[in-house]
Amino acid sequence: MFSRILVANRGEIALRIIRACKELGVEVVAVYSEADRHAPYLKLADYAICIGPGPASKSYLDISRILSAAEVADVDAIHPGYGFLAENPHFAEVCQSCNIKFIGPAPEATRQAGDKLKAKDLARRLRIPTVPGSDDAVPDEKQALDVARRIGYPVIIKAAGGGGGRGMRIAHNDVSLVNNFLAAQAEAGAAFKNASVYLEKYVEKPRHVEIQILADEQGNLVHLGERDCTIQRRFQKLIEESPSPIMTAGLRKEMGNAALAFAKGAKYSNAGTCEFLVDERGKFYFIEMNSRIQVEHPVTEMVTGVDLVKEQIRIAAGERLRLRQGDISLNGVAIECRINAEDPNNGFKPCPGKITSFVAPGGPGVRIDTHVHAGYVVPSFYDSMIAKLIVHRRTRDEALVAMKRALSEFTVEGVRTTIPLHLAILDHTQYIRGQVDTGFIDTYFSK
Amino acid sequence: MFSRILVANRGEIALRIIRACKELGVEVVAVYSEADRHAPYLKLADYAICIGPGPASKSYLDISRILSAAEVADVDAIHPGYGFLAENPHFAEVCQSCNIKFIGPAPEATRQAGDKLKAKDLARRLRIPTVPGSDDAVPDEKQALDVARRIGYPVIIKAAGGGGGRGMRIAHNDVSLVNNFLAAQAEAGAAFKNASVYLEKYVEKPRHVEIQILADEQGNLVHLGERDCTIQRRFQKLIEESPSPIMTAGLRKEMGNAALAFAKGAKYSNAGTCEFLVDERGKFYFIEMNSRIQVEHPVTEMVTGVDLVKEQIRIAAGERLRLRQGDISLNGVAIECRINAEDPNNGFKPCPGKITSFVAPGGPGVRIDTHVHAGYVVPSFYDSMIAKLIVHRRTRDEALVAMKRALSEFTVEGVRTTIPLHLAILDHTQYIRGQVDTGFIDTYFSK
Amino acid sequence: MDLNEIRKLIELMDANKLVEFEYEEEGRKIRLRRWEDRHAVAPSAGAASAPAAPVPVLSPPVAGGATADVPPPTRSADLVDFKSPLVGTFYRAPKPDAEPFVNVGDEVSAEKVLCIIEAMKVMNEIKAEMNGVVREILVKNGQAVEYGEPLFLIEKR
Amino acid sequence: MDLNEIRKLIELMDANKLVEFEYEEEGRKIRLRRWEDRHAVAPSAGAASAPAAPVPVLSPPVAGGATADVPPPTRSADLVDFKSPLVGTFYRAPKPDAEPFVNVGDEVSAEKVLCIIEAMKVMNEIKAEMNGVVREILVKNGQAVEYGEPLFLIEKR
Repeated sequence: MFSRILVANRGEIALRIIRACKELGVEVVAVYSEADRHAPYLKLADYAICIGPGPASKSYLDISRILSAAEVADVDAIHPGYGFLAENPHFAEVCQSCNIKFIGPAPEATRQAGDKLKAKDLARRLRIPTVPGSDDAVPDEKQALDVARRIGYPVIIKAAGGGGGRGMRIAHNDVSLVNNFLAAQAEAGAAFKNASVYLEKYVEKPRHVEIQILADEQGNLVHLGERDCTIQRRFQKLIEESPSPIMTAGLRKEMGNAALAFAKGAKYSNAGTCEFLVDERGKFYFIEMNSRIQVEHPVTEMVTGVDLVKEQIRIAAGERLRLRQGDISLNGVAIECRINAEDPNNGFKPCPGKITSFVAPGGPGVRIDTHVHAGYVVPSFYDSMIAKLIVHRRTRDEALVAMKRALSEFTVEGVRTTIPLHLAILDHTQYIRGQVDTGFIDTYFSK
Repeated sequence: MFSRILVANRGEIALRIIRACKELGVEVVAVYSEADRHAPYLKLADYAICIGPGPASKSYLDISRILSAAEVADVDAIHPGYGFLAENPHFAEVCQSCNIKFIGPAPEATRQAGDKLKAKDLARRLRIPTVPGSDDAVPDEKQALDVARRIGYPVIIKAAGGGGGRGMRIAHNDVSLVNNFLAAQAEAGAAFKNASVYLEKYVEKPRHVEIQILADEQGNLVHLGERDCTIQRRFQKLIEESPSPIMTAGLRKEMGNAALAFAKGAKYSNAGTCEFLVDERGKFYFIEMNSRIQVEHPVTEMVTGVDLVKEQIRIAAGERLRLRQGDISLNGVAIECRINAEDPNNGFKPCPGKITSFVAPGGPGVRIDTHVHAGYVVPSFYDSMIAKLIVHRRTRDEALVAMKRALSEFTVEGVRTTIPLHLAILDHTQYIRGQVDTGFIDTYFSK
Repeated sequence: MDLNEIRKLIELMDANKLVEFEYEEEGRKIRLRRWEDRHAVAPSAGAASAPAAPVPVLSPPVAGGATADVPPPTRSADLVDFKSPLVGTFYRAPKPDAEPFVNVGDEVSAEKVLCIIEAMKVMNEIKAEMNGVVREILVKNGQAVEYGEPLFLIEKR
Repeated sequence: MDLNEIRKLIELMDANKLVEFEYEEEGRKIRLRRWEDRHAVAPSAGAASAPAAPVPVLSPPVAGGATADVPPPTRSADLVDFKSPLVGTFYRAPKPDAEPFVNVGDEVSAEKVLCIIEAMKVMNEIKAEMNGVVREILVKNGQAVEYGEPLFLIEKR
């Protein structure tokens, strides 16, 4: 096991990793920007080092500052958390070259998993279902029509250089395809300096379902079932649950095996997540693999009883997985709500500022992961998540009422939060019935 | 199911019951004394009624004030929590006569379970092992010697009118028995106006282990395994865990069956706990049955996944137990630390006052039951417990480190707490090894 | 006038034990003064300070009449709230059709019964325990009242 | 006059024990005063204000020299902390046996190198970027320093 780990992150995930290190008996070094100088979790680390000013580009995203801190603190490993440098293979390489273990997959695996086209190509070779499409850039509208006729309408036109939902257009027939194709090319050229666009079958009313895997460096792999992350607002997850309300034992096995096959094919180790779309008929399509711990990992921890962050550290330290696939079962239902300091009545604008009152819920079946407290000032530099509220109950119905009561006792004053939005979602019949798709929020909660 | 329940209690257990009601979709009425006027959980109840001034005798212990509030609020049931009126059979009778369901056992069962001599007598008739003794008052030293020779030394001499450890003397041989017997009689006469004393075998280095049971009003019973509450300071529990470190499957079955037999014999319904002493060789002795929900119930909830307070309400509403004995298994290890506003450096004197900062721990495997927050004023009228910190992990070793890290991130300012004492206990080799008896705290932590 | 700003100012005053606040800028002026506590009570009394946790004070089944805990600003120092010593149901008269024990303007003496509070089927006669004049009756006949709830406004003599 | 607004103000006053409220803006003026209760409670002794989160600032492997983030009270306004722009290891000289770049009492100009911060095996020369005199050297040679840590006390010219 490592003797000292540096946490190259901030906020709740920094605290989460500090907790894991403490439970493993490993010393932990926190780094912080000037904007996080008063963050309470810094007191829990064995050492805390200021690495730069507030803007992430000069602190949490600055590889040389982080590695310099790691050298000064003489750590033997770095945990990157999520976001910032977590999926930057160059960072992993620099760690390697400094003889510091990067807690995550090898850089090559991250490259393989993280590049959408490469990942899709590998998945196809492994006979894992992917969304049918052009596979490569489509040069002109004639070839676009050929592809569309082959895969069938509706199709989605995506910019190769785009991301996060930008520059996507949907076509339902030949006429709209030609129009949208040309417009998309022009737009992509202007926005991303790269006019390449490609076509994919548009999966209608899909759910977003992902499979958590753990793989050690000796080639042993397990999957830990799924998380359903269908409740999203502009590609940002709001609520996650495990198991998925649409899951069957058979589908879980199929998707789990697909995820394991992909991870094996990508020579993947450590914790990772394969993302899939699942259509209305239960057909699933591999999208990509996230090579990091995810924000929503606690729901998997609750239903499996496995501490994913501790497992990440053990794996990076060279330990063999102590879990076999047969050891893993999903008990009960866990749901997570991301509480953001945002104003739901004002276009979900981030709402930094001082939290004057903070009373978190508790009691049976409630887990809370938060780095804030009364008096904490939410900095304006970083993302707006201030807490993750997780409930774990025997059934989905019980989990839903437990989440409602927990949200309703959650008091945050001084900044506006997404708590009222979560309460509204939990009251929505479609959500209660588990009958949602990724367009749910836009359909019912956009004003 | 009931439509409206009154919670005849305060503090964390009032909040616990309010949470259960909310999750069951039952309206809930809180009552409060003037000293609790600003208690934050009152806001979570559907209604809150002030019933009297601060002293419990004029509010939470005043049957007529509570029932008057119940009538004014038109409730159909009352949950008594623990302490106050929870084990007062007269209160249960008055509820009955007002056509309000008392959430707990029938008054006759409480009388049978709560009276130590009656309970012991019933246990003997049911062939449940009890601590051997004189069964009745011993009039003179000659008969005392007869009893002592029959049950074997060491013996303990107890005042029939005493309680809470007062007036007890231990004798290891005939000489010390005669001396102590006469002294005990004189002392008892002076202190309790009742010179009657009785003899019991002195169980050396015992552990305190209790079995949680649930019984419905149709005569179905299950037990939910044990809680080990050996870590006590002057008969006050400090740390509880489940399973007990000394438990074996065979012993659990034996003790579980003994508890079920007693509950059946006492015509007991609702949640209850049979308390036992377990000696160094694993022999157990029934002591008494507590006819209420207990402070330490969360550890059982964590390892069994059963919500005991919701079950209490369902049972009182006439529902049949949905659990069979075979459904119940203990998963992992749960430990609870009671965080009291007391000064461990000043004889554990209660430390009421304003909590200026309160940052509770969180993260994986941590549950917190508390009614306080930053700015809360701990009143001087009631007991000093401000929070229960519960951890649940796969193994006892993991639970111990998780508890340590949770305690070490727990920040309470403005009042002194027992957190440092808990941390010291968790560092003690005997405790870590699970090799303790009820004298542990007095032996190692009394100054 | 921004009520939110004022609310924040009050929070600030409360958190920092300010009793007075005055601010003037470009023709805009604000002045706040808080109630100054003068009479000492054991500091441990829970009711002492605490964040303004709004206390729900409601007897649910009965539509609560104006609880009137804001006394009129002009009220003299001799006007006192006569508070309920019990939880229960308030009755102004001994029987449904009988005359009320007291009306506004009545003089009362220490032994004078003001009302009945029914608690657990017991009719408790509540005496004035002071000499004075009834100036206001703050709850309605048949209304549920909680402990400490003001029932009458009495001008002491 | 907006009665609703006034009602809200009164509620606010009541909930927060305000006894006086005055507000003036653009010729509009409002003043409210409540009855002052005298049977009151003493303010609790608890310290006001927010919890101060102490920041652990430590470079672990090196026994940290006085970080001196509290400047002496007598210090003149021209004395400035020269802070580290990087995390790394502080060196006073270009080579182990070489003369230090600066000593206490030295005059420095904007382009004058004060020290080296080694970060990721790179030796970064740190320039004074001001004219002045070195009054104190706050860290030891070879010591780990964090971003923003004061390295020198310089009297500006």
